[in-house]
Amino acid sequence: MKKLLNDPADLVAESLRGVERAHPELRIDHENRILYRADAPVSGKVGLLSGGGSGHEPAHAGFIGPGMLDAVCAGEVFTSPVPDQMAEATKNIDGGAGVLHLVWNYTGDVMNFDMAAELAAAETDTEVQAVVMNDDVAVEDSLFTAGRRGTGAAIAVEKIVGAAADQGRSLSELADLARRVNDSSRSMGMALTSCTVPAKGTPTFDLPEDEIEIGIGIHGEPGRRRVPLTSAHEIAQMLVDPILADRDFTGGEGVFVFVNGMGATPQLELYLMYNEVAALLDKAGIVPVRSLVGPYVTSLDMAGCLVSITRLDDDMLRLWDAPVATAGLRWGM
Amino acid sequence: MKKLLNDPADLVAESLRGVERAHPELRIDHENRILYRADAPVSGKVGLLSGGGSGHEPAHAGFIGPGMLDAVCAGEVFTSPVPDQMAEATKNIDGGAGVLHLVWNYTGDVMNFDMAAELAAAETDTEVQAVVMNDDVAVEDSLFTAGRRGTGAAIAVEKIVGAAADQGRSLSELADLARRVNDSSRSMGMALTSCTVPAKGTPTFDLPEDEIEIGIGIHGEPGRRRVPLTSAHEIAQMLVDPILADRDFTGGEGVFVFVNGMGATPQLELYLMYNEVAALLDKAGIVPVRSLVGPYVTSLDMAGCLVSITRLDDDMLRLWDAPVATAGLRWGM
Amino acid sequence: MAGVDTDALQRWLRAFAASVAAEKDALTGLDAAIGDADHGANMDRGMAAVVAFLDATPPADPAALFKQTGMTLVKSVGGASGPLYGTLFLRMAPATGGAAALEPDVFAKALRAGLDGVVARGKAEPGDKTMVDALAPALDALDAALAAGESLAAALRAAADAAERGRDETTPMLARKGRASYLGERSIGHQDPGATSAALLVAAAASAVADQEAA
Amino acid sequence: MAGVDTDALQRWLRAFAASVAAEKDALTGLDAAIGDADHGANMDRGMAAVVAFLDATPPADPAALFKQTGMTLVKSVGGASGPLYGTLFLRMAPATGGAAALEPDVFAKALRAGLDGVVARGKAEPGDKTMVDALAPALDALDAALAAGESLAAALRAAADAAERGRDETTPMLARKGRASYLGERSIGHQDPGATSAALLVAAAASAVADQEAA
Ligand SMILES: Nc1ncnc2c1ncn2[C@@H]1O[C@H](COP(=O)(O)OP(=O)(O)O)[C@@H](O)[C@H]1O
Ligand SMILES: Nc1ncnc2c1ncn2[C@@H]1O[C@H](COP(=O)(O)OP(=O)(O)O)[C@@H](O)[C@H]1O
Ligand SMILES: [Mg+2]
Ligand SMILES: [Mg+2]
Ligand SMILES: [Mg+2]
Ligand SMILES: [Mg+2]
Repeated sequence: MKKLLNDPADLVAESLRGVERAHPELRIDHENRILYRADAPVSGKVGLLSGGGSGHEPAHAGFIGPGMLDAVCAGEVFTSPVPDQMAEATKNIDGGAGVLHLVWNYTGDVMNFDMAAELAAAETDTEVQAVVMNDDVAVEDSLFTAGRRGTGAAIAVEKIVGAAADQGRSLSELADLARRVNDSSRSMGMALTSCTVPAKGTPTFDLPEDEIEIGIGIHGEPGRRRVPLTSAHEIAQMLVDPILADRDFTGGEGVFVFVNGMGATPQLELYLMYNEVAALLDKAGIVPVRSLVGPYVTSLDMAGCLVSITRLDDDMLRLWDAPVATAGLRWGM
Repeated sequence: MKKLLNDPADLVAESLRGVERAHPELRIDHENRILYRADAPVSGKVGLLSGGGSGHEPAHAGFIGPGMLDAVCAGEVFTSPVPDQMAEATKNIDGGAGVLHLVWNYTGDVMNFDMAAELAAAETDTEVQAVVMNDDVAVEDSLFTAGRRGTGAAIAVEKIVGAAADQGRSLSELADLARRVNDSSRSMGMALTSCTVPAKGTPTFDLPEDEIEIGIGIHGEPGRRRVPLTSAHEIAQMLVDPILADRDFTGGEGVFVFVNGMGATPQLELYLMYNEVAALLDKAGIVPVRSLVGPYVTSLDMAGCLVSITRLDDDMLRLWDAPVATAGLRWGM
Repeated sequence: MAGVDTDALQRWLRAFAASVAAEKDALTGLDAAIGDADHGANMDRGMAAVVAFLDATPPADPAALFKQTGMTLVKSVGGASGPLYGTLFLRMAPATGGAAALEPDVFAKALRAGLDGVVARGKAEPGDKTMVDALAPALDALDAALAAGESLAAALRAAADAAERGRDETTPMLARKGRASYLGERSIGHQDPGATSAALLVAAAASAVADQEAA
Repeated sequence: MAGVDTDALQRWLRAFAASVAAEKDALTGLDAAIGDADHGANMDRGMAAVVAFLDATPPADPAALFKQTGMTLVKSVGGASGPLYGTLFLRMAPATGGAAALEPDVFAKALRAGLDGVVARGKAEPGDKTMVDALAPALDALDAALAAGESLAAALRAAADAAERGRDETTPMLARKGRASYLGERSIGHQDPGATSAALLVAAAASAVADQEAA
């Protein structure tokens, strides 16, 4: 394992120290591993909380700030944070209008956020609602499983709902909006290589030089199937086809297209993938109006990409364009 | 070689198509491989041109836009673009106040930009000045070599000079400022792994699991020396010590600290490195006031990092904070 | 015997912590095949925290021990296993009725309450390829052996055997819960990590109670 | 013989293009060791472009051929080798004096003008571990052989041998110019890629002129 670290057991803690030094606009509770925007709670605004395992940077801490999240809880690498963290964060970002939990759909995350909501309800009178994000079409038989994973859609959900929260919308309006953005989003990912979890020290799975995994998640898990390494053109089809088969993306104000790097794939390749993806959307009569190309939801040092598409209505489009100031996404301020 | 591409020979061209689709705020001359901000030339403003080989994304195209560059020329992977591209771009970004070439110090880039300036002088009456950026302290005997490489300093130079150009400063004022920012910057990089140039298809160099390269550049070349893999703590020292030995960074308004990912190193590790680097600066009485942590000047799929430090005076600090709107750096607009 | 007292329960948890530490890499390896390669690290972090609180503030009675163990696991593990193992112990606490030493049937009922908590929290059914596939047959075997008049030690031994069989039977299963379910058919042929740690938990109970009886 | 005519020069360039294509991976491999692994791709891209223009618009005379070759290399290669090889040919053009066929001494002078251009552009001195270390001894050998009354074919053969020796002598050198100089001591022990392609250039000239004389 070749990584920039000291003791793997200290990786998350030391990385959070670096985040703190680099981002004075954040406040970090190291003991509880909670990152807040420095001015939280924002009075009168619904507090937005997300979080999850570490190893997905810039998700989740990179999306804290005006126009996006109020706080995130950081877990160990690929391990959901715990209810105490979430309950504590919930208490501290309640500006009087309640708190919305934006939960990535993984068994651990969902259960821990559930317990956090129970704790918060028992300990405070903060009103809490939760929306689970589950956009990954790779999980086909979602009714008989843990359900679709939350992957790329979180960027659209967190950005759009963040902007709406800034406008002063109510907790239930925001929960509703979050559900609608999530419902409008579908994603599918692939891996060229496995990643290496530092505590394990070797790659999670072996993938020969001439094979790739299709239908992966963001935790280094193997995908739905293994296929021979092929061209970007064909890979784009393997990702876009199941997305388009699962939902109608025509109409509205067009779509937000997100080509996400898994961590070790260069931007040069991601833009080439974007070209392939956008060409397929063109052919299907779907109109990309906003895009994001880069490593935003990563899986440590995995090479590969994830394509995520969100159909935008005019409200969502306006909210996407609204100012945001986070380490990972920033414009308008 | 596992990469997202079709024919390696088409990688750069297809990636530029993706950039075009994703960034309507840019205008791309595919034949000449020149990327312009869509509203170039900006009348009355000095035009800023940079560029270099591909494979460093988001450098260089990610730094085009208001508050930064007006155009960049893209070469093949790790190969300087050619004078015709640069001369053509120079002509098209001259808003009447001349054009500044910001040249990364590599033999090829310098010679090609020189020839471009000769061409531009012969063909137009555009006033052209060039500043060569050479911040890499790994090259010790710079007087008897091709000189220090241009690496991380370019971000500070291009951002700061870009903001000054927006203020309407003159060509020679900007050239002078560029030289001062470059003189105030020092960098040092390291590699955990080699990268793979697509046209070659295999790693540029072999690096055993237990060794790293110290003093690398941004073209996948081996470094000054090979040492055993060690902790982030010790690696930070190997990068920061030669930087601090080469220049005084105390005083002024403090420093801009840039921990750059080489392409395949996760943000989680880069923030941990930032923590180590900032701790060393603290100890040396140097005050980080601005920072950047992430993959900004990459070397394809190389794992590793580059530390770059710029001492800021009050003019530079104000210009760094000024609004910028590019794909790679954005704030205030 | 005088029932399972706090000391025996401590020995149980310490034995479980020791076997998790010993099997940490193996558990993570199983999780790498069909999950995200952290189950060993997760359980080890949690059980190390449990041992730490046992050392620092030995609990007064079984209920306190279960509650504190559950809270510690919930607080320190995260992921899927944290809330599930945490809930298991949290639900055992009230089932002790405040006794200082648990009679075999009380211990068995407490475990059953714990399992019910796991099922309520995780919604897994037998056959879904989870820790439930080790725990459920173990508790069935425990109840059956006690009903047949066996000693608690013998009954726990039967439970441990059943847990190991249940664990082994997860291998051919198609996962329908947790991360492994994302793999669909590809989850078949791999032993479930959570069922594996659960079998260690039951084995640790058997050995702790056997020690108590021998003492 | 009647001097080196445009046809012979075309054969030279085509022969060089062919050997660059054949040695592309080897040149890139040498550049991987002490550079950035692109010299083969660079030279191949450039010489393919030269062959393309030769096919499309055969130049009228040696000066046009040199100028067009130089411009094509400058336009299509990039990196360090593009401006350097480009300048080499661009500087040869005026040195032909507009002749339709170059007498041996004129050809030699043109090459010398080209080398001077390379040195003016790149500031490399002999011993810096660059293409100059193949080109300079080659042109010295060419001049000496012509001065000794040898035929152009024989003189170019001597030049090609000298270029190969010069190329080989780059191996123990410490690089002081170009990308390899960044490596410091570590550049020692590797053959310079540019000197290697330059030796191919001179060898191609020798074979093209030998063909012309044989014809
Ligand atoms: N819904 C569930 N009900 C019961 N057990 C579950 C459930 N989901 C997962 N598990 C158990 O948790 C184990 C994985 O735990 P762990 O790897 O620590 O958490 P995570 O899956 O969050 O990484 C699985 O092997 C399985 O036995
Ligand atoms: N200043 C120079 N003068 C002469 N030749 C040089 C100089 N710098 C580099 N070269 C030659 O160029 C070769 C490298 O060419 P190439 O790999 O195509 O360009 P780059 O170094 O830009 O990648 C070197 O092997 C060397 O022979
Ligand atoms: Mg996990
Ligand atoms: Mg090059
Ligand atoms: Mg796991
Ligand atoms: Mg090269």
